[in-house]
Amino acid sequence: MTTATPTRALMEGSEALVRAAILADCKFFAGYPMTPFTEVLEHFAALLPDVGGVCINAESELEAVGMAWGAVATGERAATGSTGQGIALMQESFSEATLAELPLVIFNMSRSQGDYFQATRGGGHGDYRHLVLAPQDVREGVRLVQLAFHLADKWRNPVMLYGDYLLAHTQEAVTVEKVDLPPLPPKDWGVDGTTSGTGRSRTVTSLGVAKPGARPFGQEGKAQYIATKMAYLEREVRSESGYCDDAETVIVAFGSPAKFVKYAIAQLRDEGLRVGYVRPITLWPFPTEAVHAAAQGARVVGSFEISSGQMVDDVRIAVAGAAPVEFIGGVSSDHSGFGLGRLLDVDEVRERIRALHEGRPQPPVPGYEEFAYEPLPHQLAATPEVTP
Amino acid sequence: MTTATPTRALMEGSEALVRAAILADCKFFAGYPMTPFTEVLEHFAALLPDVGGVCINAESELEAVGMAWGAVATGERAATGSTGQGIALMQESFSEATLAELPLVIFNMSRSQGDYFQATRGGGHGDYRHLVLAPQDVREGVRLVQLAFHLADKWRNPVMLYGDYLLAHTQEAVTVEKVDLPPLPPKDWGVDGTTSGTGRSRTVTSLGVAKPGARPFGQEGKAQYIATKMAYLEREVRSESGYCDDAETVIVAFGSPAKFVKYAIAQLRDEGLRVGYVRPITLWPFPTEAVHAAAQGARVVGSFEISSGQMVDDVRIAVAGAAPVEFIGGVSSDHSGFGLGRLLDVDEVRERIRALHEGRPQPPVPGYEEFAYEPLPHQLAATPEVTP
Amino acid sequence: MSTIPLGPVIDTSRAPASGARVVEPQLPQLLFTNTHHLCPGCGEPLAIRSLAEALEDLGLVHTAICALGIGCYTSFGGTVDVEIVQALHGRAPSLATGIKRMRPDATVFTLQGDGDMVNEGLQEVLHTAARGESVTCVLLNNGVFGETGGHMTATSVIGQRTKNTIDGRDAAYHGYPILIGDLIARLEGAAYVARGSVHNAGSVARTKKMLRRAFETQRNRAGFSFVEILTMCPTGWFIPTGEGPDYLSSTLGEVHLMGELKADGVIRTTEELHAENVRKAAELDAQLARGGIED
Amino acid sequence: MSTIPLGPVIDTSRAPASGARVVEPQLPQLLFTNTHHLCPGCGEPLAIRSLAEALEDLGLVHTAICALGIGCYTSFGGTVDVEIVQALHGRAPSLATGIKRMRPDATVFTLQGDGDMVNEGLQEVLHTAARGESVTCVLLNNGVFGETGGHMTATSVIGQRTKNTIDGRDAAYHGYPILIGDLIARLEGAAYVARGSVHNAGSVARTKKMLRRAFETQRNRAGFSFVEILTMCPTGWFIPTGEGPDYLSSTLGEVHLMGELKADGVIRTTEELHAENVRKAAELDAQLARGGIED
Amino acid sequence: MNTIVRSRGTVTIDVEACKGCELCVPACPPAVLTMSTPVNKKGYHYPELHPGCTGCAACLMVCPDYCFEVFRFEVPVETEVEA
Amino acid sequence: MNTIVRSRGTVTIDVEACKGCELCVPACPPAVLTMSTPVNKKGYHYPELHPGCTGCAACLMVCPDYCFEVFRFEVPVETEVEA
Amino acid sequence: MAEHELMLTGIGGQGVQLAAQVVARAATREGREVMFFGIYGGMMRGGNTDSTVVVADAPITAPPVVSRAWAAIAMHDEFWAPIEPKLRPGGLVLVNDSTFPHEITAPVTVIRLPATELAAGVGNPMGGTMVMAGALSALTGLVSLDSLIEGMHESIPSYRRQHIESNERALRAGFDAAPTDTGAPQARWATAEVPG
Amino acid sequence: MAEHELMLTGIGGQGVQLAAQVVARAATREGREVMFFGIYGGMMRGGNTDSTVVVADAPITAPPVVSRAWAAIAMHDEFWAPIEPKLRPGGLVLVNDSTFPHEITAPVTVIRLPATELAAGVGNPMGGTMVMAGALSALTGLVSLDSLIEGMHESIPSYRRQHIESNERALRAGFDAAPTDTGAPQARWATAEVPG
Ligand SMILES: Cc1ncc(C[n+]2csc(CCOP(=O)(O)OP(=O)(O)O)c2C)c(N)n1
Ligand SMILES: Cc1ncc(C[n+]2csc(CCOP(=O)(O)OP(=O)(O)O)c2C)c(N)n1
Ligand code: SF4
Ligand code: SF4
Ligand code: SF4
Ligand code: SF4
Ligand code: SF4
Ligand code: SF4
Ligand SMILES: [Mg+2]
Ligand SMILES: [Mg+2]
Repeated sequence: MTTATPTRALMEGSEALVRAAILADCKFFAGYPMTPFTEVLEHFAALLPDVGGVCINAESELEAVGMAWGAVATGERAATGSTGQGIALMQESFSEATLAELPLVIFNMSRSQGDYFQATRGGGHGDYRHLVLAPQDVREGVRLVQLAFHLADKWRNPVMLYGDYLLAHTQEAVTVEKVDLPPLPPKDWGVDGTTSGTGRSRTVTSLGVAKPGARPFGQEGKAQYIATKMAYLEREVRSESGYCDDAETVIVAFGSPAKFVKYAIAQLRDEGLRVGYVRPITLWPFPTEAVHAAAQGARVVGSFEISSGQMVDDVRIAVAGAAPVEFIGGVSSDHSGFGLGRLLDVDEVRERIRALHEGRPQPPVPGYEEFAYEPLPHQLAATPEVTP
Repeated sequence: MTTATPTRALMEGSEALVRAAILADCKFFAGYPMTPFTEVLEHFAALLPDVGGVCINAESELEAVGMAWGAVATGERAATGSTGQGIALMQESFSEATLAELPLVIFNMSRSQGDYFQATRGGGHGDYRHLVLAPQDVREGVRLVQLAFHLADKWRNPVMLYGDYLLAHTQEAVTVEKVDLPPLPPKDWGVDGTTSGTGRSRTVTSLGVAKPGARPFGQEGKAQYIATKMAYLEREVRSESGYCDDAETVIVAFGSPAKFVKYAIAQLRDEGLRVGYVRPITLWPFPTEAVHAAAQGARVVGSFEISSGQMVDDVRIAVAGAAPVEFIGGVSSDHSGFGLGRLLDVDEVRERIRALHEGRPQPPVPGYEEFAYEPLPHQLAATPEVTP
Repeated sequence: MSTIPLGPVIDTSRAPASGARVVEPQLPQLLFTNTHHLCPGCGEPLAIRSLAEALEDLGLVHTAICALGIGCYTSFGGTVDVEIVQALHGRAPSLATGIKRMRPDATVFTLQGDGDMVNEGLQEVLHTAARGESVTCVLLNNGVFGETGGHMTATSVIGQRTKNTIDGRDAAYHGYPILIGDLIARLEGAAYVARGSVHNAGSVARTKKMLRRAFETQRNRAGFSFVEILTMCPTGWFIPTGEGPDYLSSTLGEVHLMGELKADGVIRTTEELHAENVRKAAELDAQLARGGIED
Repeated sequence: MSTIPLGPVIDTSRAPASGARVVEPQLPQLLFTNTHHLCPGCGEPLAIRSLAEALEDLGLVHTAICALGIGCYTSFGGTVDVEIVQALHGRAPSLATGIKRMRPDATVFTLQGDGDMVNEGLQEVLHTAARGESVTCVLLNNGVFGETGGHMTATSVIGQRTKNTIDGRDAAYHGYPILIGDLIARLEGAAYVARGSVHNAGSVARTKKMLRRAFETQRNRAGFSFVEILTMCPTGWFIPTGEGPDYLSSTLGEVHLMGELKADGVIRTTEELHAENVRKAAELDAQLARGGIED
Repeated sequence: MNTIVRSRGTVTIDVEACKGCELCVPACPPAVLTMSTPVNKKGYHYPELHPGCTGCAACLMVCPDYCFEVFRFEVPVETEVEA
Repeated sequence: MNTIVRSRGTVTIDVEACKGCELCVPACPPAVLTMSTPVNKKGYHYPELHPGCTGCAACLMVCPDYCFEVFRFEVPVETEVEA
Repeated sequence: MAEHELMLTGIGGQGVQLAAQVVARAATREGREVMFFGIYGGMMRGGNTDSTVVVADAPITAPPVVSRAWAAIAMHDEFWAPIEPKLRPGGLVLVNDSTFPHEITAPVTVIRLPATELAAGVGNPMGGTMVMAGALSALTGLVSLDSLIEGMHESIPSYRRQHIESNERALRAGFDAAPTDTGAPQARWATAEVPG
Repeated sequence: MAEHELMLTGIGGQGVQLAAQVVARAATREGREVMFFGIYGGMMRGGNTDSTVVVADAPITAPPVVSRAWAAIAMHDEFWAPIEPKLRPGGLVLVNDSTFPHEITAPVTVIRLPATELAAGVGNPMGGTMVMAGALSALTGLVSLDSLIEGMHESIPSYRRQHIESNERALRAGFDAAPTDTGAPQARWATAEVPG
């Protein structure tokens, strides 16, 4: 199969995402193995050379993101990626790449949904944000990967694709075909050496330093420029809603787990329960308006996440008191800690939604109680005040 | 001056914080220079050897946090620190140190308040949290440093001290004296070599791996254990409120900027305006209840931060619709980008609060308009839908 | 190797009732169990056994602290009776530094793989060595990331089979291997640097001696000590388990030369190492044929 | 050095009206201005001038891309007429890798300090060299973090004054310096490795030649090339500006030996370098005394 | 024609721990280990000992699964073996 | 007794750019540079040229602030100097 | 619900993942929507290995880990317990009688085949799962035998080409061995009236 | 408001930060609450350099960067403009006449002293800021001359010990040169009726 003539084939998510990236003209990838991201790297390594691209098995995540940074700075489409811990190591780069206005695409194949904060708030410093797209399945992943490269270039801003073990490893019959997206202006900022010695040599920088004639930001100006830019990026918000018109209970969920939620909600609707859902497709910007609208008529809003509750913060901000917000997910990984766990079962999910709808307490998360933290006696005592 | 007999002296914040750490029995520090954190490292390097401690000028932030990790694992009190970018590089460690239940103390001398997300949501992976203490001045810093070491040990959890350029460099006449804190149980988990070969050798780990006889968490169990532990840490919330009883306008602010806010509010009160404030002392856990209580009777709640608006998320969650929440801060650094900028002026701050109180739009942030982002034509066009 | 006619199968399910003494116990004192989840034919358990025995031989058992890296060997954290501080991938030498500075009397060592040490954490081990930190770093070098599926690392040699170099590592595309022991030997802070292997019994015995000398170096506070151990990874090399030892010696072993690269401040040349290896191998084989390695 | 009696002060505010030709222009083509914020007596601007001239000499001006590190030299990002991709502290070699892979015909180089390259980013430069990446890494080595106030780095030599070693770096407490050029020379992927200096005019001239050979190596796609340049940092060394050159040659220069450490695949010994340095210094001083360095 | 084979030592083999890697077989200097025909509970073939062991411990040193314990006889044991 | 000093070259000095580091002074082989008594606008002393320049460019090569431009005369210039 | 979920379960080394792959590729060839997800209990031999394949004619709404199965192939009983309650009432279970003595009590149609022996009979002792896949085709028409054979061709990596022929024989053996009078959902796909 | 804010401003190299340090240490010695913050316009010579010292008897509520000053020491007029509007009406400004020709129009008491010349007169040409600090003591009693001298001793690093004596002379010269009949807030601290 060549990428030029898309044929339909059964392939694992990682491969489909990589083929979509290549279809979007991604020419460079660098990464370091880590479950469940490893196969993304493997497929890039296998497929990029065929289209004249380069994939480097970088010696670490820091080096991977650095290489991708260099490649992006030339104006070529390029990407990197990793998983939780590796993404953590790259945070300094994501933050500064945003300041440097680099259209870097990041494949974050996470081990759970507990990396939501990491993805949407970053661990980098300062007032930066990058777009985060969270496909629910391989089919959507193929489209969102292309959108990711488009939005990165449109805004000259990093874009992260947030996937997980299920997205990476589920095989689907897919056709990797081109998504229609409008043309973008040429990248008149990319380096290639030819503008050196002309008086107008190009500079790609996160700092306020500028050549004579270029905009002399200074550090403060640059920070303000980027902060005001972020407000425009918020326009790229995307989400999907279902059954919300008359829903008494609204569930917010994203990524693969949202597929379980949607399936469970369809079953509950069959039973006649008025439940609906909002699925953020962009995690940042968060679909605040869609969630707020859905919450208006609702009795209760639930946030279902495979974590101890992170997106629920954004749900609360969006709902803004219009209805009570409850967290109905939980920490649940497979035995290896790499995949998503026992909570991801349509029956489990459905009963959690039903309990919320009926005002009953949530059933326990499978396996949870066994490992619950037991505070020690000295931890139960209040710590004295130390400030006057 | 020896640390044993506290005398009063004029000293810069960095020195006072370091002396407080040594008073709290901190025996190890490792760091890598970065403005405005550098002096914390310098003072540790100068003072720790005198008390039989060790300070290493680590070769990078990754190595600094690793060294501190090792030192903490022996059961000694130890710390590291940095500034925004360096903190970003350490995020993987902070996340895993939380899983490993390491009482690591982190001196984060930030360049602005735009690292609020970094500090409170982390860039590490997974469902971890660490306590974040934000002193408003040197005097309070001396006390909170000691509290930080105490809480770290109490909970076997990392604790971050969030300061800034002003805290680090302001000189105050201070007495670094011991804060009264209750005793803690002995650290029966620290390594020293003696339990090797006994059948009960100690293990300090973030993984679920365990020796025979020890709790066999597994990866999933460990994640659940830590997630449930975090709920207990929320008890350590601290804040200060002022003039809230009858306040129509409540301002939330933290750290050095809170001192400007408090000063400005005192002036406005003198003019008869009903304004009050809540100052989070712990950024995580955020004083949700205190803010919510203050918001109950208020017409409007403002979040004043030197950033493009990060803590405002937590304010919104806390207020939960009880009153409108407005962001009234802004990005403002000094010309170097390392310090806090022109917005930090009591007059500026006061007029922002007044505008909020009177329902007028916020005055411009000094220097802001000049560098505001101008979207390009293609950026103003909506991106087409790509998902069915 | 003598060849004697094969007699009947002997019952090996239990120890001889009498008339025999144990020469080697099934497990060293510092191993809880022989159950582990490493692959058939993996070399790492052999290196770990030698490590445990070296500590026992020197009477350092109750002083040992291990800063453990992330790789297949990580699972031994639950089965060795040694205090463990689990490091993040690549970071063990810094942890060891912090531990040693606070516990100067302990025997502090790292246990890392080539992916952990030479890829992700190259900088850590070099800085720790340059600093002359009084710790011992132990590297299990199989030239692959075993744990994640057998990808090439910075030590994979030209021509080596790995998951992403099924036809062998190609210098033009992938670059050249780093001979980490040789680099570390050049740092003034490094006092003892050796490279062992576990591809046959003689190498195992030599490796154990190297580990002993490294721990002695640490005990004498003479500086940084380093032992690299070449280990088989049939899974990551995509070969049958039985071919592991030969594959090791003909690929990794030809480039990462076994021997004491630096001892008492003197760096050995390649020629010296080669000659010694030939001599030692013959000597040890002869000893084994005679009935066992003489200590 | 001849001593001639001092005559009257000559007007040097403008060029001679006639009868003279420019031997050396005030600024090389690739520098926009001579205004910069580096300290009096800093050696970094000298190294940067040589770099610019080397590119001009080889006709590589319109091919140059610089991946710039973070240190005092960073401010030159605004004053050199070279395409710049600003790197994070320590990360320039990886950026250069990504750039070169996408723009194989460009002349891609890094400009880094010792703090940037040998502390924060040690791993990056070593891996890039081992990979044999066809880029040139340029190190400005002053043995301190100049930018943050003059603290010791991984290259500071024993006895060197820095902010945190005012009485000189002490091996027992701070460890030993890393001779980065020497390490890189040992990596097979490194084709050309040299160490220059800017403590006097002769060294400046030699350094420029090294930079030329490095860029030639890149042009010939012969592998990784590396030039380390020792530069004065009177501020970080806490000495008067005028003492910088002597302090450099008597401290840093005695340990980080100047010379071509590896060329055409051959590694030079310390003795060879020493002998060459003595010979070259005498030769260049003689040339200068005669009226200028012959190219 | 039969030979007398002297065994100076012997071993125990934890066959259930064995993963059938076959490293011990070529490691044995007198070549008195062979792989079994039956498999253990995990499905692996495991080594079997024949007379002639010297107690040299080479098998133990190369076994990744710590299956061996090595003994030396006070008095060597002799076995008559078909050549 | 006066000497005739031959100048084969000369330089221009951008004194306002000078930061007074004094690196050029010992670098000059014929030692014809000395530091000024007055200071420039930034408050620094700067070098002054005396007869005898050879146009060797050593000063330019060691000046961190790019203050020099170096010329060579077609015909050397001679100055009479008090010894 | 026109989504057909097939679960396959066994222990490591039995070829469960390969069989799932073959069915999934066969369905892909027939133009169906297909989703396939495998779960392994670790790298070691003898661990559990499960797989689910969902086949439909419209975009699949089921998530990758399904909690209800329309049909199952049961190769070993060691890890069977959690699977049984997931069977839809009236569903179909194909049991490898050779390695699965356990009795199934769920209200489903159970077809027992001596798959390992049948496979051995065609010279492919490891081909039990292929036999089962062939039988599934015959019993349900979820995919055709031809598609299975082609799907198997695609699924075998180049360095294992030698197994292709014997696998084909196993698929055919299973197809032929499937009983024709079971009351099981025999109907061909296009007209399927399958439960759930 | 019993917090006394002193601003010092000049250009790099004039010793502004040292003078602020000396005043702050003097006040610390007298048991006051003290807060001191310096701002430099970069490392280069000739950049602006400001400092604020706040002295009080109770914990200081003012933030480190104050927007109102009770008194100021003005060493150079280049970066003076933003300081002038911050003076509290009725406040006090000590101007170094030698380097500050600019006229001050704010409603404050302005005392002009030829500080550089006075300093040169006592053999300390760089000691202008010390002269001003001495004069401040005489004029306001914010800190005593003795405390200033001790504060100066503490502020000089060991390798600069040679400057101690001449600095002391400059402090005394300023103290003596301050006019005694200015209408400025002369009162001693304990009884201070200072504006604001
Ligand atoms: C920061 C980070 N990146 C990647 C990984 C994933 N990872 C786990 S083990 C491993 C490879 C280990 O290789 P090595 O140290 O050689 O050990 P081996 O498995 O070969 O024994 C990798 C890349 C990780 N745990 N952390
Ligand atoms: C991750 C990170 N850590 C620390 C710093 C702070 N920092 C900026 S420059 C510098 C030192 C630079 O030293 P060097 O590269 O030797 O350059 P020099 O200033 O000596 O020219 C440091 C530590 C940073 N920018 N980023
Ligand atoms: S993958 Fe390699 S290193 Fe890991 S356990 Fe298997 S054989 Fe050993
Ligand atoms: S600090 Fe050192 S390196 Fe930096 S500009 Fe000053 S002299 Fe140069
Ligand atoms: S002890 Fe030696 S001789 Fe005996 S079985 Fe083992 S390897 Fe063979
Ligand atoms: S070496 Fe050990 S595991 Fe391998 S076959 Fe022999 S006994 Fe079994
Ligand atoms: S060109 Fe040569 S001789 Fe002339 S001033 Fe400069 S250094 Fe001296
Ligand atoms: S070298 Fe340059 S900056 Fe230094 S004194 Fe001479 S002219 Fe001035
Ligand atoms: Mg390995
Ligand atoms: Mg430097």
